[in-house]
Amino acid sequence: MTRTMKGIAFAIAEAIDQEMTERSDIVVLGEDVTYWGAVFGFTMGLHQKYGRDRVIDTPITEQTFFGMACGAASVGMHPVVSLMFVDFLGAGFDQMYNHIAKNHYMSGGQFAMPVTILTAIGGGYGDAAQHSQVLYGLFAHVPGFKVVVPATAYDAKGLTISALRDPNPVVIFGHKLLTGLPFLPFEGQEEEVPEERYTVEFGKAAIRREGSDLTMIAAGLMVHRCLRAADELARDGISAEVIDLRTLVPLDSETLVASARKTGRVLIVDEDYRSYGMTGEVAFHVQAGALDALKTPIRRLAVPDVPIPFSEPLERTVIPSVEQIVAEARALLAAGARA
Amino acid sequence: MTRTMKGIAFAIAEAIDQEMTERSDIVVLGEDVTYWGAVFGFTMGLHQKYGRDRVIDTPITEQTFFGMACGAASVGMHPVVSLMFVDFLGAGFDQMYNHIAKNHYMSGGQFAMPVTILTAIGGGYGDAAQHSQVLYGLFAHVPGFKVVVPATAYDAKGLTISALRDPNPVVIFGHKLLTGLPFLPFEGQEEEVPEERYTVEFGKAAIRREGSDLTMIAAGLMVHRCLRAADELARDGISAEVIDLRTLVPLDSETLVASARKTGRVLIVDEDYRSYGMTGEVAFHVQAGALDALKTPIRRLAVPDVPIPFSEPLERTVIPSVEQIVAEARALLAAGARA
Amino acid sequence: MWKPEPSLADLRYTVEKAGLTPETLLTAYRQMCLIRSFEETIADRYYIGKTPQFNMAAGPIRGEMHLAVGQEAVAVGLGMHLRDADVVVSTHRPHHHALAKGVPADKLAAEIFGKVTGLCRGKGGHMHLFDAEHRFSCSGIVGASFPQAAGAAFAFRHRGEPYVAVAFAGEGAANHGTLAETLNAAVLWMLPLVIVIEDNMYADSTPKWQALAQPHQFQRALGFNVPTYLVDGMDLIDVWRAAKEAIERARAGYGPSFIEAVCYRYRGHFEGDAEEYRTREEVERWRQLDPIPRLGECLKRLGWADDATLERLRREAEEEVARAIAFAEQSPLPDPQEALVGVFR
Amino acid sequence: MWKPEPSLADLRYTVEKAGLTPETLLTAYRQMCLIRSFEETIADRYYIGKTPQFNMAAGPIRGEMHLAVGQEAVAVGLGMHLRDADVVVSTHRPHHHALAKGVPADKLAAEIFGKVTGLCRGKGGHMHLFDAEHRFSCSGIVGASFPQAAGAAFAFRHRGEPYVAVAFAGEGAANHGTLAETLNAAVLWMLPLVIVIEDNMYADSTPKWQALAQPHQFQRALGFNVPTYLVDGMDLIDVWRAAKEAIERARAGYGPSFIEAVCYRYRGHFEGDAEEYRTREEVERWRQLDPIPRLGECLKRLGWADDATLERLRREAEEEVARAIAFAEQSPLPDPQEALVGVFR
Ligand SMILES: Cc1ncc(C[n+]2csc(CCOP(=O)(O)OP(=O)(O)O)c2C)c(N)n1
Ligand SMILES: Cc1ncc(C[n+]2csc(CCOP(=O)(O)OP(=O)(O)O)c2C)c(N)n1
Ligand SMILES: [Mg+2]
Ligand SMILES: [Mg+2]
Repeated sequence: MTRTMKGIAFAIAEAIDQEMTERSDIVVLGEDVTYWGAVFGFTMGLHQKYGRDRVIDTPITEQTFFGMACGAASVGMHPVVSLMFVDFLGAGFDQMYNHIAKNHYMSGGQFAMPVTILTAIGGGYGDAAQHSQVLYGLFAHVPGFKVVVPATAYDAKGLTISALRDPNPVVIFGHKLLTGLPFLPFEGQEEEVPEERYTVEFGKAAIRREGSDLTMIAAGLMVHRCLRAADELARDGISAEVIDLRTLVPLDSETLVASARKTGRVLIVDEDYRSYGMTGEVAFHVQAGALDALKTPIRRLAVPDVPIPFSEPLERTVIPSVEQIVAEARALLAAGARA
Repeated sequence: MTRTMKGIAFAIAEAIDQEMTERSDIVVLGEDVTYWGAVFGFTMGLHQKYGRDRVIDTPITEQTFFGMACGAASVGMHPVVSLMFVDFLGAGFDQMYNHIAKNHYMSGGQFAMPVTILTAIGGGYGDAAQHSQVLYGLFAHVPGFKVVVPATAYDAKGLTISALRDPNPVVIFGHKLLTGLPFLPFEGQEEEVPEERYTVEFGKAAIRREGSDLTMIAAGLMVHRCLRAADELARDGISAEVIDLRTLVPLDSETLVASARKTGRVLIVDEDYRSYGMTGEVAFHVQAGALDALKTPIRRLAVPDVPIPFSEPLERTVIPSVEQIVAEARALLAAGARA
Repeated sequence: MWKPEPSLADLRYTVEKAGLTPETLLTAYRQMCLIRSFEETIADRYYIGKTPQFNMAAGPIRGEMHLAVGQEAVAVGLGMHLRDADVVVSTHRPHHHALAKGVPADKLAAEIFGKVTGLCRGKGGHMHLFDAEHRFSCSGIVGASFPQAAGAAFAFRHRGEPYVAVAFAGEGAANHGTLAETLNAAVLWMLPLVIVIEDNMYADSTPKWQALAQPHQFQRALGFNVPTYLVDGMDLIDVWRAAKEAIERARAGYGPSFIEAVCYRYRGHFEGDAEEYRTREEVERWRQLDPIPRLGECLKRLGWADDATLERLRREAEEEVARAIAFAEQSPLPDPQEALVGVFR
Repeated sequence: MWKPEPSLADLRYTVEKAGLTPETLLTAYRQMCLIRSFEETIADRYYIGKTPQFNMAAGPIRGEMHLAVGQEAVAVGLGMHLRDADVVVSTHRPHHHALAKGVPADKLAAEIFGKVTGLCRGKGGHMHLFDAEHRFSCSGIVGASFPQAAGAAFAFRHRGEPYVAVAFAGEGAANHGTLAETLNAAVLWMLPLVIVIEDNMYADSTPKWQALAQPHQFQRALGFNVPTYLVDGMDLIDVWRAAKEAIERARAGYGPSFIEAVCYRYRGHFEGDAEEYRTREEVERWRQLDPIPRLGECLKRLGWADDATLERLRREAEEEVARAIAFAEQSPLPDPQEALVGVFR
């Protein structure tokens, strides 16, 4: 049975709900996870159903509630932890990357760390430099996290269930403009989503649109902007393939390479900061597998290594827009081997 | 006047000393910066000369002493702050990347943030997963830091003086095996270093060895391993060019591209984690500027996305060694356009 | 609510002992009116384009908006003791602190509107207000203000300057480890630091009994030997007196103090907050303690003002706000290309 | 040093009141000897290949090495009250806590030598010791132990299990904000958590008066209404009694406790430490309080042991250590390829 669903927030909350009903090891921890559903809805409805013993508002102490998640996981719980905005990682990163992400390896496989982290990413609604970042590049750089970036409600539900069944730390980066919550713009689409539980496998990119002239690679919100850009390019007879990475770790480099080999032109679009992040990594894989097939250097469009400014015209300048993507795609098509 | 100097630790400490003598705005803050010279010698000798009012041992509270550096900088001080091991960034990263790195931009240019951060990086001496990381990729990914990685004592002194005269946040990553301290292996060389003050400009890579068959790009300790690998390759008549990035931000992509265009083959060597870090970023720049000149895909050698294990044979497996670099270089030379 | 009202004789005695003059209290009244009017006008403009469907991204002011209506006495009671060269570090709820520190209302408003004439040329926004001249800054990150203010205090002590740094934070932020770390540092180095906790009962949707092991934070500061003041944050005189002592102590070199001001925010955590976590009755109950009429009442009881004076002060404040908002509204937006510069100096 | 020694009558009374039996104290004595011998043997092996020039990377044990010689009473006084299913989270100085928790000495030693027979197959090393069976873990990151132990305590309370979690940390670590955050959480949720601060006077090279605003940390815990014990960490009986109360309280559901054990480390912060920050005289003074002879003396005064018994226990302990070290030394190193697997399960 499917029904129409708008956005990833309800999909994630439903996934947690469906797993929580059947399992007693899951608890939900974080700031404002009860009344406010972790602000961006990822835990909405849960405390009404499971009560304050299983859905727990914590004091504003990221290092400590992540440390608690680590300790609880070490004795067999599966904590689901909300990092309200990814921007706040700095208040608790040590427990995340030095402990939750490493304890399994350091312990020689003894200490499983089934911790699912939910966090909200992205800008575009005026929340400025400390509440608009994406930062999944930081989690993807340090070993030990699976990095999940759903772009659709279907994926959000299936990937969340996969995360909850994974004995490893998984971070789910939900873009605010894909949540479907009424107080934010929504750039996704309404979708049919099964009522039953299902999983979406990590490490499988999705080709969201097939094309032959160029490949656009993105994750999260940027997948939708690429799709819109592809529509626009199509009007000029340009056929763009759009790939949704779905997970940055593991990365499905095969799908990327195959597409690059087919089109010979690659544009990577990212809402994270440009340098030392996703775009470079994806470019490495593409050139490693498709160098001889590339007609022109890989291009990228990302936040140009500046904090997200507040004012609307400034913010619009730094977060890749449909127009910017279209322009980059055109530039890519116009470029030669020596771009 | 020059004299022989062994390692970067004394060079950095001398740079700070020479600037501190002439300026009253500099204070040195951090754990064990007095007796122990920040453990890795970067502040050695300073407290004997400047006293505990200017060289200050702090409690073990990274978030707080970085926050204090931010506050002190905002009223005109130039704090030099030790993050003893880069591995500890998680205990204070918020003050670093959300504040020190952003306040200048967010304030529309009003609040200068002249904060110099000194931190020790790297493994190879058995300090395991929480004391052997490099992690400069994290600082390079977020905007607002200059990322400095000296490979020589000459550079260490000149880059540190540049940092101390920079009104911006600069992080100096000193590799432990280049410090020249007696309790650690030393993989650098003794060098002539001027006694006077001088600066080394940020954003200028150094060609440490010229070559024509392939380009090896690295930073810090890995520059020295690449040079040793180049010696070995030379015995087989292979001519390797070795580039020392010196600063990751700003990145001297021109020098990289020119070398890649010359040799047509590029190997990037890094002691940071492989994915979503320096190697991907450098690869992006290389292909962007030299795609048509590349004879074979860019290759990379880095820590293969695992925490640094403790046991010697395990540690040796994951940190790029001279032998591994040689092997990668040979593989690169053997590879075709479709690697 | 938790403190008896003084008799007129006691009030007179208190005010005289504290050295409070009519001028001071009238200035405080005007300042509180200014803040109230500023916050309410911002709220008004904020909803433009956001009705009937509330959409955070729409209208002339975008993003989150945390207003401090009801908390004016805390900001003003503190701010009146501060000099330009003193430092204030505030939080995600910063307007009242900024205004009380002397940050000009027009540039403040312009920043909130994202205009190039704003404090930060539109780059900062409501949670990232910086004014180098008035040594004011804030941060959207909870718990960040404590060490930053301590750092400024450190610089003052280090250079032998007679200035003080004030860190504001909420009762929720006071659970953050940076508070304990900062208290330790402040005592260790005898920093001229005043930490002010605005206990407005909630952190987002979380009532304080759900996040604090004890109903108050001051006991924790006592654990560091820091002198503490638990004050009625809805009573300007109460705040003013504690602040005077704390700031004078800091300025004289006797180290940090901790002020916990019990107050209440009348509006939601941010605009658009549905406030499921509290009742209208609770809000109404706290309305009876509104710090502005309460100070007005005091002034009248003391014979230092009549209704006309108070009315005039309120109108003046409103006019200043109206000018500031008009300035903001009429100012141009920044050039989009400005976004790309200014990371480094 | 700061506590009078009890008369024999008082000692008898104390011991009886506490329910201490000869068996318990003799076991404690043996355990402390085991730890002492373990640490000293590790020190001995550590320097192989590191003389005359000390090089951290050389020899059969590489990297930093933090030993707890002198601090045995704290670990044992606590550990004796714990069950296998109780959790201990330790620090960069973890061997004594591990042994006191029942972690087998042979696997522990093998891990320190980086052998495949080690607790973590050689991946963890001296600062990253994990034993799932005995629910022991540690971290090289200062301040990390508090919330992790709280998390385990949370799980116990949540599942209604009668177990307790113990966080060990140094007096330097106690300055870290995670302590305050964890104290708040522990009281808020009434967690079965015991926090033990080993105040050994130094954090690295930093004497505590240079980092702590007050000479002791327990006052901070009182600021959270947490019952505290300031104990003589060089006196097994003192530690044991406080630990008994704290752990029983936690197990019975009455929430957290805080034990501050004043002790001293006889060796450097880590091996190779030149110890410029203290005098030999100071170390010698503390040697007089050595917890092992002190407990031996007690046992003799009580008539519960003679020199021969003590000697036998010490020898037994040494033999166990010798076997453990031999096991470690003779075990193979891991296959280099193991480095590449095990990030994920
Ligand atoms: C490190 C961090 N964690 C979480 C948040 C999200 N957040 C913003 S305001 C807030 C509540 C703050 O409550 P309080 O300190 O009481 O201040 P108030 O809003 O009541 O003025 C939270 C949790 C944040 N901004 N920073
Ligand atoms: C977050 C962090 N900061 C700094 C360090 C470096 N460091 C390791 S041990 C230590 C001193 C710890 O002192 P204390 O807590 O008193 O424990 P002790 O060594 O005395 O047992 C420091 C600063 C660290 N490991 N982690
Ligand atoms: Mg509050
Ligand atoms: Mg200590």
